Amino acid sequence: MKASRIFNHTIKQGFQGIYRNRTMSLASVGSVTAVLVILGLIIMIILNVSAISVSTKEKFDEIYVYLDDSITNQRIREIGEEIGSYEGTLAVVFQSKDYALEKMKEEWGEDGRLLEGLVNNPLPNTYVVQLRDVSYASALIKHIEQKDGIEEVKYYKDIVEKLISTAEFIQVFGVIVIIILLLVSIFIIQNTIKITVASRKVEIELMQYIGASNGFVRGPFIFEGVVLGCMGAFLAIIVVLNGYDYLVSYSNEKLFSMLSVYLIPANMISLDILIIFVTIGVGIGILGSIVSLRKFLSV
Amino acid sequence: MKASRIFNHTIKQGFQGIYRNRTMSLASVGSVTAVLVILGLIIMIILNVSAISVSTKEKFDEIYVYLDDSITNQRIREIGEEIGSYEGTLAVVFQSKDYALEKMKEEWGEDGRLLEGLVNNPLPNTYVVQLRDVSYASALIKHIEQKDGIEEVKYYKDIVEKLISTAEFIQVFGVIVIIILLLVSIFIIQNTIKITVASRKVEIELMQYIGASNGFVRGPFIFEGVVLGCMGAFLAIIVVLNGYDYLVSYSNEKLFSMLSVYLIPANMISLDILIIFVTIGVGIGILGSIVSLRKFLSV
Amino acid sequence: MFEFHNVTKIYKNKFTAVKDINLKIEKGSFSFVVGKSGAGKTTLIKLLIKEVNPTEGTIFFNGEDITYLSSRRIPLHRRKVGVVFQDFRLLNKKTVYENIAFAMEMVGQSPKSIRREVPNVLSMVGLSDKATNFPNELAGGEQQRIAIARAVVNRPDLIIADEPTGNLDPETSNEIMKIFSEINRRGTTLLMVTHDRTIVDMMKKRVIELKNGRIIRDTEEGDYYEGF
Amino acid sequence: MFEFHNVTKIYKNKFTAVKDINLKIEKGSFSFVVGKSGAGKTTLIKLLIKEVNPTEGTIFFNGEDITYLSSRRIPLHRRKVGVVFQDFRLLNKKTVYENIAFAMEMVGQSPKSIRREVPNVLSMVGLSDKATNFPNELAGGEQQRIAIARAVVNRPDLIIADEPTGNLDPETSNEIMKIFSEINRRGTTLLMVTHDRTIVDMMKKRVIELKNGRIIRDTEEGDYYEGF
Ligand SMILES: Nc1ncnc2c1ncn2[C@@H]1O[C@H](COP(=O)(O)OP(=O)(O)OP(=O)(O)O)[C@@H](O)[C@H]1O
Ligand SMILES: Nc1ncnc2c1ncn2[C@@H]1O[C@H](COP(=O)(O)OP(=O)(O)OP(=O)(O)O)[C@@H](O)[C@H]1O
Ligand SMILES: [Mg+2]
Ligand SMILES: [Mg+2]
Repeated sequence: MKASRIFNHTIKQGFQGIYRNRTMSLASVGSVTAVLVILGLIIMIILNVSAISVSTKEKFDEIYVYLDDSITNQRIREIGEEIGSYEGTLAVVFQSKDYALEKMKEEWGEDGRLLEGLVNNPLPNTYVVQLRDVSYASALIKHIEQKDGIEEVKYYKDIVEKLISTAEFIQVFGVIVIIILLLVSIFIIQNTIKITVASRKVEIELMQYIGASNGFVRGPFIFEGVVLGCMGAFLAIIVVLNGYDYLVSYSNEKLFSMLSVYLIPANMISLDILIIFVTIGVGIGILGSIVSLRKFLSV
Repeated sequence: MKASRIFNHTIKQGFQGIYRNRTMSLASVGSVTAVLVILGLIIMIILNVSAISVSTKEKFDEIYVYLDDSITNQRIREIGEEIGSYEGTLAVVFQSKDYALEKMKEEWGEDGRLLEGLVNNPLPNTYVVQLRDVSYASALIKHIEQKDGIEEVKYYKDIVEKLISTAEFIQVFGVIVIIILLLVSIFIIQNTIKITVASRKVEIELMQYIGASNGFVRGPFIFEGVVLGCMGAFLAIIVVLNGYDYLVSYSNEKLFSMLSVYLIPANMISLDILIIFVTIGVGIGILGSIVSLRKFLSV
Repeated sequence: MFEFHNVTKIYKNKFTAVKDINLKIEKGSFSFVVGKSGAGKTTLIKLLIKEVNPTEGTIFFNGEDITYLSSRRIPLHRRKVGVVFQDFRLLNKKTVYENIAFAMEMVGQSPKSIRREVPNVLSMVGLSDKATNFPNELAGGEQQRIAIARAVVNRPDLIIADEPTGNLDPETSNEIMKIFSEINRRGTTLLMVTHDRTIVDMMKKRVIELKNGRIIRDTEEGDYYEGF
Repeated sequence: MFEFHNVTKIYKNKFTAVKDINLKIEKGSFSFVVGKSGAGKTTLIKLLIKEVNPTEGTIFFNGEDITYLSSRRIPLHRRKVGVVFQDFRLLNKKTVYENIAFAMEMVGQSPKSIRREVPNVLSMVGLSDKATNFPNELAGGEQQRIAIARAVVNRPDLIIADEPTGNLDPETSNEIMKIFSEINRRGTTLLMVTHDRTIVDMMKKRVIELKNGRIIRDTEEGDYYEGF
């Protein structure tokens, strides 16, 4: 049989199938859309949690080395060089005690006048160390703490770790929900297609009695699955991207700006969403069709 | 026909229908469960956001009235009485400047030693006013500010308002998602039942040819819808309550305790969830059945 | 039993399946309806059980006008009529036993009488040993006999059979005809559509012949072909 | 054309539908299969088109052993056989025209030959004016003729007809038999299951009689009943 004829047959029968079983087709597309929209929601949450946790981590991911007031400038320089030569160090910045007080006054704003009444500056000279990676932190702290002339080493370890673990928790939780949702959706769509196929049992059996090859029988159904999956995916993309776009502009303007937390702009992830959704939509369609058709191939 | 016979027939046929169309039944229950689980997730988020926002609001919902250092004890008392007699005031507490400094030292913990070096206590005597309701805030502030001997009135208006608007946003967003989900789920389940009914078209038509009354024809299908809806609801309840219970204990222990944010315990809302879910499940089942059966009643 | 007054049925695609039919069937009678394929025989039956409404004319059943019936009253009307459908209409998901029990449940028979009557009627059509089979495990003729069993089990006033022997060998056909005769003798009105010349010629009953939707012959004790 | 060697079919519920059948059908022949309802006639056909596998024995088709075929080779085998099913198996969602065109598409006929052949075969069975109807808008006999048209349209080597006149009036039956004779005359092998005594007696062809799954008679130029 000519390939072009098989191709034409597959396309024609596929679309005819979708049209003739409109209700079922609509249900399938609806299911795919619903699942993908929820999936999109979760992906957005995960992406943003990751982004926020990275930016927050950066803010907190510094080690403060407070120096004794009694040591000499020579020793201060030495300590700076030692820290700078450590392999985990990305950058070291010296903050004099006067600068620290100024900065504190500034940061406190109105409450800064509380500090006006101080006789001596109680703040220490400080080295602010930026790490290549969080994993170097404990080694570096151990390394420095023993040195002479160090009053205290301060690191927001707890906060950073809790932050990381919170973010990880949300991500793991999200991935679990995604997996459950995917299973549920494959289940729903598999059933939908199983029913589509069952409702055409007579047709499939007849095709087989007439002597149509297995590919010829399966082709239109698989194509139908792909088309339904794609339609669901495209609907979901429209809903998710527009919804997210609206959410971003609304929330960035009105809500989270005060937390200096910004959501990832929609256009930065639209391509990923497109690829992910179409892949999943088509995958679900093909998978559902094949699984549903399997039992008919033994006839 | 005897009522008990109709009843028995309805029950028997309903369960038989569920069993004979296992795949479809499973799909329906799966859909209901999936939708309700997602619904549960959103309800949990909304409830907790509300609870957190209420508790946070309470924390911030105080007006600090800073008094001039120069005024007499007499005037201090007068101001206290004036504030206390205002209709929006729930409670007034006097905080002497010494107490304020002690408290600050305590709150700052390690950093408290910064305050050791102060010559004078720069903090003012303060009245902390608790309001009956946020809405009284601006009136009270206006009322007090004009008074003699008041240095400043402080109120975390911005934070409270942003907090409220964030919580409201999340709630509105959640409700919208819930409505969309409910529509999607009714759509899915309606289609599922439509297909169940369609797959039994022959049976229904035959019943009508034999002369079964409309109620007799419809009964088992509606009962079937109710059972499927209930099963979905119960599965969803199990998933949601257990999942939430786990989440609460996990997160309260490990994560949010540092933010002094606690999730609502599962047992406090389990009854509500039960009622909501069963109602929705049964409602979806009945609605889906009736809608799907309508076109067969004209035969 | 029933009467047709100037009944015409035109299907949605403008096809006139039955045209200006006047017909009176007496209580307790036994009549054959014959005619070429497409003559309108099945349409006549569909009109009688309210599967389709007539485009024109009036239909009476037991003296009552049933031309148009509300959806509440159709079931009550149909309980008086047992139909053997040309395409059997058995439920593939129910066993033979359940198919017949189902017809009894539908009209509210007691479980006790169901347990008594189903085996009775199965042995009547000679299929007692197939009670637990599903319809698609049966031979064509066996399915047809199940359809007959189901139509008679509720003892309706009128039994309509649409080609009840189309898939039966002559011997089995004769047995079935004996059953129908016996049922008719006990007082049930019988109306049978058939193409089986042998049966019609043998039974010597009233024959109504349709052609292109019109009655072209109506003879007592007639034959399959006119004038034989 | 095909041969059965000691073929037995026992269904899952231990029912022996066909027992120890030996049968050889010559290319270009015309044979009737007769027997009571449940004798195993349809089972014989199902064995031949690989709808069921034999429990014992061997089946040859055109000299090739088809007792067991892989799922890839079944379609190729079935293209050589056109079947008129006892229950028609028309697609209710396709029009009459589409039902026949569908059978042609399935085996890869060109759109041009589809446009040419479908009207041909429809006029052959006398249903040109029903081309745009759906099957459930047709009379029983009309559906049966569509099933016949579909079986012959691909010009298979062998045509098997399971009660192709069960729902037809004698006149239409005769027309259909003329068509079958003509097709057979052009070289197509024909195997027909029937209960229609008139047809069998008239045609004077080979008659194979089954009883309880066994061949109890096999006569050239036979009658419906033995010894008539
Ligand atoms: N729903 C319908 N829509 C359009 N035409 C119809 C419909 N039902 C039946 N017809 C047409 O009406 C005519 C009469 O149909 P009917 O089923 O009454 O024939 P019949 O006498 O029972 O034939 P047979 O002996 O073949 O069963 C046929 O030509 C058929 O095509
Ligand atoms: N799938 C099956 N499972 C069990 N028994 C079956 C199955 N299919 C057929 N049978 C039994 O096998 C026997 C032969 O069936 P078959 O369909 O071959 O009969 P037939 O000769 O075609 O009869 P008819 O003339 O009534 O169509 C019957 O008694 C039937 O009940
Ligand atoms: Mg008819
Ligand atoms: Mg058969």
